[in-house]
Amino acid sequence: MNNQKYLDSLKNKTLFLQGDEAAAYGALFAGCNFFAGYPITPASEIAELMSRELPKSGGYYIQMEDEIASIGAVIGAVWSGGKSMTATSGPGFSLMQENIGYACMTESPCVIVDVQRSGPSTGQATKGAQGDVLQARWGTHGDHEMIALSPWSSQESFDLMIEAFNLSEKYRNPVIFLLDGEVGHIREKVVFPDINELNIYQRNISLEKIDVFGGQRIPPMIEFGMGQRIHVTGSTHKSNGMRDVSSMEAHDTLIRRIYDKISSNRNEIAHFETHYIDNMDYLAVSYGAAARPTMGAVLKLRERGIKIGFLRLITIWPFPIDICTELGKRTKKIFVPEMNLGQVSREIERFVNCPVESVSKIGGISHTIDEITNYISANI
Amino acid sequence: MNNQKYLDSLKNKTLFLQGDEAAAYGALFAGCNFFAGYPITPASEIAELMSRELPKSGGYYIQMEDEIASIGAVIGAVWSGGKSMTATSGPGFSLMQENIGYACMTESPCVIVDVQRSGPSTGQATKGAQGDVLQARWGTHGDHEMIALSPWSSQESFDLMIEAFNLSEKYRNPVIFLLDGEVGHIREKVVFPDINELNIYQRNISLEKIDVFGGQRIPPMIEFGMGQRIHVTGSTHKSNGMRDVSSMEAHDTLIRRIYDKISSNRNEIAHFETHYIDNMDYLAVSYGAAARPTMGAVLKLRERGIKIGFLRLITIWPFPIDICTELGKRTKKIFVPEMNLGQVSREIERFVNCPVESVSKIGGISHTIDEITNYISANI
Amino acid sequence: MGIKRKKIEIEIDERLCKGCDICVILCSEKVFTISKKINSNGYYVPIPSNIENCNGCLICELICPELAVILEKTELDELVAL
Amino acid sequence: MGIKRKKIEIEIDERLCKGCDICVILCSEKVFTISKKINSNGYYVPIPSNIENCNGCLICELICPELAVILEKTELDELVAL
Amino acid sequence: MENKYVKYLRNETLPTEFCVGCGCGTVLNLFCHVIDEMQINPDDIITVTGIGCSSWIPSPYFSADTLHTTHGRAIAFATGVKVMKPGKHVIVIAGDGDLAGIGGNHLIHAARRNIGLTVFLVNNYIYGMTGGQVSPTTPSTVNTATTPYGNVEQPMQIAELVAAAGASYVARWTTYHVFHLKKAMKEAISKKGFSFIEICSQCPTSYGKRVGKREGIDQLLDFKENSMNIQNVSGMREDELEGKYIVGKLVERNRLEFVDGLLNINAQFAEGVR
Amino acid sequence: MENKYVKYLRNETLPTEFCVGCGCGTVLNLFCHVIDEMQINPDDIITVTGIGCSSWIPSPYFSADTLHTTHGRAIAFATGVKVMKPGKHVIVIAGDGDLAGIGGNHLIHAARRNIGLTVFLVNNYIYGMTGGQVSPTTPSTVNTATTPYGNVEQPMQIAELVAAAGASYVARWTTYHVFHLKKAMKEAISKKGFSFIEICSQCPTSYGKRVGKREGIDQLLDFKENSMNIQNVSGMREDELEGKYIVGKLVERNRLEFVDGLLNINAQFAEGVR
Amino acid sequence: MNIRFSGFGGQGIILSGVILGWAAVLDGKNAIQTQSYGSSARGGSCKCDVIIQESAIYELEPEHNDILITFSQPSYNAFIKSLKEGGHLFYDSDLVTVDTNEFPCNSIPATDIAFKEFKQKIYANMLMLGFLAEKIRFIGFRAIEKSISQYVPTKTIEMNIAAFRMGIDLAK
Amino acid sequence: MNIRFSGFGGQGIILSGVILGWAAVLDGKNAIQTQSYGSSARGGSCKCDVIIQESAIYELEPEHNDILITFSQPSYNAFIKSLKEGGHLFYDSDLVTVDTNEFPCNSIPATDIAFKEFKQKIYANMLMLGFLAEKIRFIGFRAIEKSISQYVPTKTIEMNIAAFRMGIDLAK
Ligand SMILES: Cc1ncc(C[n+]2csc(CCOP(=O)(O)OP(=O)(O)O)c2C)c(N)n1
Ligand SMILES: Cc1ncc(C[n+]2csc(CCOP(=O)(O)OP(=O)(O)O)c2C)c(N)n1
Ligand code: SF4
Ligand code: SF4
Ligand code: SF4
Ligand code: SF4
Ligand code: SF4
Ligand code: SF4
Ligand SMILES: [Mg+2]
Ligand SMILES: [Mg+2]
Repeated sequence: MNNQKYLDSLKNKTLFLQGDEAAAYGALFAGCNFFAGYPITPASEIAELMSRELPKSGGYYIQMEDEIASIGAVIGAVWSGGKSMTATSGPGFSLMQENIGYACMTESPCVIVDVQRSGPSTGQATKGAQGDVLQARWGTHGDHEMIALSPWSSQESFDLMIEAFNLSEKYRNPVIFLLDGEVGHIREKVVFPDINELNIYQRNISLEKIDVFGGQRIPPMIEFGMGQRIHVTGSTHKSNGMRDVSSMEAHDTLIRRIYDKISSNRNEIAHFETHYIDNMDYLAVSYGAAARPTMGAVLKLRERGIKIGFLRLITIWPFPIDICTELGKRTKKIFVPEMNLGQVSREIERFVNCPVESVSKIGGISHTIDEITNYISANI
Repeated sequence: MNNQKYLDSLKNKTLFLQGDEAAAYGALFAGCNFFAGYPITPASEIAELMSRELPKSGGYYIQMEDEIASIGAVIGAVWSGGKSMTATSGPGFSLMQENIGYACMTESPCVIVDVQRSGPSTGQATKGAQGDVLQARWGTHGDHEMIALSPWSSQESFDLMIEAFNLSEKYRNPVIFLLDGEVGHIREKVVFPDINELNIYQRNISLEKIDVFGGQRIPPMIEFGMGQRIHVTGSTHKSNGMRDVSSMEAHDTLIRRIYDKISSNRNEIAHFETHYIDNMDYLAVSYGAAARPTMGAVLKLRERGIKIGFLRLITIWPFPIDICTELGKRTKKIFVPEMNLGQVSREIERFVNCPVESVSKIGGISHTIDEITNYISANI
Repeated sequence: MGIKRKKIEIEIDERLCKGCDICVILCSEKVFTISKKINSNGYYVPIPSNIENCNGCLICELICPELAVILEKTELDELVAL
Repeated sequence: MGIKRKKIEIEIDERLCKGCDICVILCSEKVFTISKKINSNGYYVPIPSNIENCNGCLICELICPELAVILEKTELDELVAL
Repeated sequence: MENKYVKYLRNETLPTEFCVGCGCGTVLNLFCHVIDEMQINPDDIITVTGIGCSSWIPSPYFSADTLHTTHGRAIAFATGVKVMKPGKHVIVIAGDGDLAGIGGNHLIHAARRNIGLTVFLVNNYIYGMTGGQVSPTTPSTVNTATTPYGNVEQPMQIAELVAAAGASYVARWTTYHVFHLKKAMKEAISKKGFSFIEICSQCPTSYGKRVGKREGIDQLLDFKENSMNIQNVSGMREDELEGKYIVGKLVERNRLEFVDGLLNINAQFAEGVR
Repeated sequence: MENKYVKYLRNETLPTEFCVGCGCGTVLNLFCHVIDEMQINPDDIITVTGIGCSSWIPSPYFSADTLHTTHGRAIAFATGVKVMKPGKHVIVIAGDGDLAGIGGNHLIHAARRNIGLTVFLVNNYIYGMTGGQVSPTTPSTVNTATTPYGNVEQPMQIAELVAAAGASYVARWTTYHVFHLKKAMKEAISKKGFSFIEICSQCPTSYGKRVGKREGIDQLLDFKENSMNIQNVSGMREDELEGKYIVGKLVERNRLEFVDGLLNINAQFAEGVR
Repeated sequence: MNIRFSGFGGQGIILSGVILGWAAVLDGKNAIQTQSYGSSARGGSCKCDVIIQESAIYELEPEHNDILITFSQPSYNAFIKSLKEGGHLFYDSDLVTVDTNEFPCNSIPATDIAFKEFKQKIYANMLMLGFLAEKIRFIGFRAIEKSISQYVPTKTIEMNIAAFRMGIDLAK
Repeated sequence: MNIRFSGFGGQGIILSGVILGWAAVLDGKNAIQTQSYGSSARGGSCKCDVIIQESAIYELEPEHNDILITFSQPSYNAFIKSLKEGGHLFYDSDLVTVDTNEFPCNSIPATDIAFKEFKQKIYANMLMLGFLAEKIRFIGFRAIEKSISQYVPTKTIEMNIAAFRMGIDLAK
C-alpha cells in the first residue's frame, strides 16, 4: 500500500480513539512518513500506533535507544526528505531540548509531541498535567521562538496535528504538540476527513542550489542527495549554510530572522476560540484538558447570570497576545484554570492590567466543573 | 593537605582571575568537595581548575562521559555527603535539564554553573551571551521553582559562588550559577577572604531517621551510609521518601512545598543593587556582563543630566518582584540591556505598568557604553 | 560418630504468595500441590502437602519471586550404630 | 615488449601547505628539503628538490594533511632491448 | 513462621507489586540471601537504580539507602555515590532498557573507568514497565508492542559488551540458575572494580505472552532447557547459538579501581609527596 | 598544477583551519582519494558529523551534503538520514570524544542495529577542540588539562567494543598506515551494514605536546614504530600491549542490514503479502 | 451517566468500557472513556470509566459514578465510595462480598457462568455487560453488539455476543 | 587605556596581556584582560586585550584601542582598523609590513633578537613588553617584573626578565 491508498482506506471513517491515537492518525493524514521515538507513559500509544500503521502507508518507524537519538533521527530524516515526528513525555522532552534547539537553528520542520504528565522529574508517571507549557517555549538554550499547539479533545488532536505539520513546514520550525495525559488518554469519537479535501502544506523544496538559510524570511529547503551539496549546521551560519562563528552580524541576522519569522506571523499562527466575549464582566482563559471543565463552568456560571466570557487557547506559542490584550481591557478579572501552578497565567500578566488569577490544580486529575465554578463564584 | 589547610593557604590572597576561575575558587571556599563535569567552551576553565585544586583540598574531580552523567554524579555525591557542583554551557545545560528537575524534586542541594554562550544550538561557541536566563527557570518539565544568580565581575563571581552554595544548602534546591561567556572570561583582580571569617552554611543533617521530604517547609537532609535506609526518588513521594504515584494529595503537598520554600522566601534570596533610584525619571535594569556597560551608561547619562536610576539584578530567580514593582511605579520607562532578545525584560513586564524596553544585543559582544547611552538618550 | 538428620519445615506465607506455581512445578520432589482455594488477595496459594519428600535442595525457597516460601531445617544430632 | 618508464612531477601548493614537514621526514628518498623562506601565510613550505630520487611510492601525497603535495606521474612507453 | 529474608525488605511495601511469576522477585529473593550469607550489614549498602520494573527490586523493596534516579542514569548517579562513599557497597540493579538501552553509555564508561560498582542488570528482553515495547535485547523477529511485524534489529549481547568495555568481573546467569546466580552475586559484590551480572529474567506480562510463554514458569523452563555454559560454546556458529542463553563467567581480572586512583592522588597531597 | 583531489573539497574553505601537522587533514586527504578511486559521485554521499576538530573533516571541508549536528549525536541523525535515503552512502566522520565519549550509546546501538552507515572515528586520544581535556581513549597516566596528576581511568578499546556491539565491519589503522587505511576505508564503504574504522590520529596541539610529541610527525613516527597487526597479538598479555597500536581488521561479517529489514516489511504491505 | 468498570487486570475490564462507550456513540450519544493503569502492577486493580451524555461532555474525571461494576474485592473496596447516592452497583457475586446496603445491588456469578458455559472465564465481562444493558437499558442492544464485533478478535465475535445475550437473559 | 596584543598562537600573546594586566593591578590601577581563541585553529591569529584605567572599568569590549601590538601579518591586517586615531602601533619588524602611516609606529625585530640573544623565539614577547613599557611608561617596571615572575615558569624567570630589560634598553 502506498500513502494515498492507505489514506483512502481511512477516508471518512469514524472511530473511538484516544487523543494519543488521534494525534498519530492526524500525523499520517498530514503525510508523516518517519517516526523515531522511545517509549514513555503516557505517549507510548502514539509510537505503538505508528509502528503498526507507518509500514502500511510506506513510512518508517524506528525505536531509538533514547529520546536524544529519537529527535536526532527525526531531524536527519527531515533533511532527507521525510516528514517526521517523535512523541514523548516530560522526561524525554527534557532530554530532547538540546536538539530541539538544533531544529530551530537549522530551521528543520518536524513535530514533537509532548504528552504532559505529572512532574517535575518522574513525578506521577501515569497522571496527566500541563506542566511543560513554559518548557516548550524556553526549554532549550539561546534565543529562539517556538510554535506550540494544545488540543482539548480527540477530534481536535487529530485536526490540530495536521495543522502542526502544516505550520512546521510553512515556518520551517519545530512544532511542539502539547498534549496532556488526560486528553491523550480519553477515548472519544473521531471522524476522519477525506484526504483529498485536506489542505496539506507541501514542503517548499528547491532543486537548484540556493540559499537555504537566508535571503528571505522563510527560505525554501533542499533535500539531501539531489546534488546541491548543502551544509546544514547548528552553529551560526551564513545564508548559504556555511559556518560563521565569529561575525556578530552573521549571528544577529540569522537569529533575528529565525525569531521574527514566527513572531511577526503571530496572528496567523495563533488559533483560539472565544465564547460569550461580547458581553462579559469576567474572562476565563484555558486550554487543553483544563479547558473542558472550564467550558462546563462557564456554561454553569452563565446560567447563574454571571457574565463570564471564555477564551480557549489552541495555539499556546507564539502566544496570542492581541486577543489577550484586547479582552484584558474588557474584563475585571481573568481566571486561568490550568493543570499546573500557573504558567499561561504568567504570560497573560504581561499583556493585561487587570488581575489575573491562576486556578491551578496539580496531582494528575483535571478540575471538575464544580471546582472551577465554585472558585470563580467565590472570587469575583 | 586537607580542606582547612588548603583554604588557609589561599587566605587573603589577591589574584588576577577569570570569572570562571574565580567561580571555581569560590566553590572551594564554600566547601565544594566534588565536581563532575564535561568539557565545553567557555566553561572548561572551571573544570580544569577544579581538577587541579580539588585533590589538594581533599576533594574529587571526575570527568564524566557527558553532561547527563555529570549532573547525575553530582546528585549522587550530594546524598553521599558531598558538596557538589558541575559547570557547563548551553548545550550541556540543555542536556542536564531532566536531572536538574530530579534535583528539584529530591531537594538535592548542588550548584550548576552555566557559562552562557551564543546560542541556540552550537551557535558561536566562543562568544558570550545571556540567552539561557529563561531556560534556567523553565528548562525542565513540570512545576518547580529555581534559584539563579548572575555575577558581573570576577570578584562577584567568587563571592556569589559562596552564596550559591549557601542558598542551595539552606533551601535544598539546585542553584543555577548564570555566568556568561564575557564575565567568565575577563581576567580581573580578585581578593580572597579568610575562610574563618566566611559564613558557610552547614548542611542540616539528621543522624536519626526522620522525614527528609516533608513535615516542615525545608526538612533536614541525611547522608547515605548512616543507617537510616532512606529512600530518595524523583517520583512523587511521601514525606518519608516512599513513592506515592497515585494520590493527588501526595503530589500537591510535595510540589507546593517545594515551590513555596523558594517563592515565599523570595525577598530573602533576592539580591540586587540599586543606584540613583531616589531621584529618577527612568530606570535601567540589567545583570551580568550587560550590567557593566549599563552602569557606565547610567553614569554618563547622569552626567548629561538625565535622571536615570539603575537596578542591577544579582539574583535572577526567584525574580526580585518587589523591587521591580516598586521601582516600576516611580519610572516612566524601564530599559533592560541584555545580551539576548529580551528575557528579563519579559519578566519585568509582568509587574509594572510602565513601558519596558529591551535593549538587546546578540552576537557575542557585550554592549558598549555608548550603544546603551545612545539608545536610552534616543528613546526617552 | 554422629550422622545429622534434618528436620524440614515448609510453610508458605499467605500474605506474600501470589500463586505463580513456580515452586509447585520446579520442586523435583513434588512437595507442593496446587490449592483449589483462593486467598484473600485473590491468589491460589500452593500447599506443601508432601513435606516428607523434601530433599532440602532449597530451590523453592530461592526461586520464589515473593519470598513466600519459608523453609526451616533443624539439624538433629543422632547416634547411629555403625 | 614495453617497459613503462614513469615521469614524475611534484609540486607543493603554496596556498595549502602549512610546513608541517611530514612529507620531508617520511619520504624515504629524501626528495624534499626544508625551506628557509617563510611564505605569505607564515609557513615554511618544503621544496621538492630531489624529484629524480622519487620512487613514486605516493606516501607524501597521501599523508599530507593539507592536500598540498601535487604529484603527477606520466607514463611513457619506451622500447627496451631485451 | 516468617521467611527470615523478609527482614531485608521494607515490610510495609509487601506483597510486591510485581506481576505474578515475575523474575524480578527471584532476583530480590536471591539478593537477600546473598547479603545474609555474606553477612553484610544493609547499612553498608547503598542501592542505586533507574526506572523500570527491575528498578523496583531496590526501590522500594530492599531495605537499604536507596537512590531511585531517572531512567537510564543509575550508574552515573552511583558514580558520585561511590566516589564519596568508597567504603560502602554501591549496588545498581535495573533493567535492560534502563542500563543498556538509554543508559548504555554510562554502562560502558563505568566499566571502562573500572569504578567499584556492582551492577545487576535484569534482562527481561523487553520494556516491561511501559507495557512491552522492543528493547535492545529483544531477540530478532519477536513481535512486541512496537515491532508488530517482528523485530528487525539484533539483540545486544550485554555481558560481552561490558566485558569488551573493560569491566573487572562479568557473568551471565538466568533466574532459573539460582545457585550459580547466588554465587556469582557474591563474587561480584566481593570483587574490587566494576562488576557486572546480566541476569536473564522472565517477564510473563510484557514479554512472555508475546513468545507464547504466558506464565513465569514457562520462561523459567526455557532458561532451563536452552542454557549453555560459556565454556562449551567456543567455536559454535552464531546460528547454532540462536535461542540459547550463554551462561557463566565471562571475565574476572584485576585492574586499578577508579576511586582508588583518585584516592592515591589525594593521599600524595595529604602526605606532601606532591 | 593543482592537486586533483582538492576538487572534492569546498575550495573557499581552504587552507584548512587544522593545526599544523594535524592528522585530521590526512584523513580528509585519504577520504578524497578513496572517493576518487571508488568513482563515487559525491552527490551520492551524505556526510554526518558532530562537534570537534575531526568533525571538520566533512564540515566544512569535504564537498557533499553535510549534516553538522550536535556533539555526540551524529550517528543518531545519520540513522534518520539512512532510513530515508537507503541508496546513498551515509558517512559519519567524527572524534573519539564525540562518537565514543558523549555519543557512545548511539555508536553501540547503531552497530547492534546494523544500520548501513560507514563510520570513521578519528581517535586522537583527547578532546582536541576544547583544548586538551582527557577523553575516553586517553591512555592511563597521561596528564591532560583535566588530569593534571595523570589519568587514572583506562582507555576504551573502541574498535573492540564496536565489534562486540555487533558491527558488520570493524578495523583499526593509524594515519601513518595510509595504504592500509585507504583500503580499509574502501572496504568499509562497500560493506553492507554498519561498518566502522577507528583511525588513530595525531593531535600535536592538544595531545602530542602532553606526551612529549610536539609535532605531528612525532606521533606519526610513534604509530610507525609501535603498531602491531591484530593477527600477531593473540595470546599477548595486557601489559605487553601497553603503548601499542593494534591495527588491522577485527571483524567482517554478514547480518541483516537494518533499513533492509524495514524495507522488507514495507514491501510485504506494498505487495499485499501482509 | 458515569459508569465505572473495575477489577483485576486481565478480566477484560477496559474492553468492557471501550465497547460500551463506542456503543453509546453508535447510538448517537456522546461518550468518553478513560482508564487507569498501574505502572508495573499488572495484577493489581484496574478501572475504566465511561461517561455517556446526550449533551457535550466537558468533565473528564467525574467525582461520582452512577454505576459501579466490579469484579474483585479490592476494587470493590477501593471504589464503592465513588458511587453516587442512589447509584447502582453491579458485581460478580462469586468474587465480591458487599458490605453495604446503601445501593441497589445487582449481581451474577459471571465468572463462574462464563467458565461453565463458555469454557473461558474471560467471557464474564460480556455476560456482565449484557446483564447491565438489560438492567439499565440506556444503550440499544444492537449498538452494543455492533461495538462488540468491532472490538473483539474476529474469531471470538460469536462467543462474545452469545455471552452478552446470555447476560441479557439473566437480567430478565 | 585599551591595549591589544595580537599574533599567532604560540607567540606568547596572551601571556603578555595577562602579565601587563596584572602588573597594572599591582601598580594600583584597575585592569581587565580578555582573550579570544579560535576553536580548532591553534595556528590562526589570536588576540589579547587589556584595559587599564584609574577608575572602575565598565566596558568589557572596547571598540577601539589606544595601543596595538602585533606579531604577524594576518593579525596586523585584521586589527589595524581597531586602532584609535592617534593610537600607537607596535610590531615585530621582521614579521609585519606596515602599509599605513596614520599612526605613530614603533618596531623592533623582537623575534629575531630573541632567537639570537636568548636562543628561543618565545622571549620575543618579553622583549616587546619591555620596549612598550619604556615607550609608553604607564606601568612601573617593578610591577611588570613582579608580574612576570608570577606568571612564567620558575626556571625561566630570569631569562624573561632579562628579555624584558633588553626591551626597555632597545626603546631608549
Ligand atoms: C527519559 C525517560 N524515557 C522514558 C521513560 C519511560 N520508561 C519508564 S520504564 C522504561 C523502560 C523499562 O524497561 P527496562 O529498563 O527494561 O525495565 P523493565 O521494566 O523491563 O524491568 C521506560 C522507557 C522514562 N521514565 N524516562
Ligand atoms: C553537549 C556538548 N557538550 C560539550 C561540547 C563541547 N565540545 C566541543 S568539541 C568537544 C570534544 C571534542 O573532542 P573529540 O570529539 O575527540 O574531537 P576532536 O576535537 O578531538 O577531534 C567538546 C567536549 C559541546 N559542543 N556540546
Ligand atoms: S513460588 Fe512463591 S509465589 Fe509462587 S506459588 Fe510458590 S510460594 Fe507462591
Ligand atoms: S527444598 Fe527442594 S525438594 Fe524441598 S520443597 Fe523445596 S524444591 Fe522441593
Ligand atoms: S606534508 Fe603537506 S603540509 Fe606538511 S610540509 Fe609537506 S606539503 Fe606542506
Ligand atoms: S612519492 Fe614517495 S618517494 Fe616520491 S617524494 Fe613522495 S614520499 Fe618521496
Ligand atoms: S511487567 Fe514484566 S517485569 Fe514488570 S512486573 Fe510484570 S512481569 Fe515483572
Ligand atoms: S587541536 Fe588537535 S585535532 Fe584539533 S586541529 Fe589542532 S591538532 Fe588537529
Ligand atoms: Mg526490561
Ligand atoms: Mg578527540
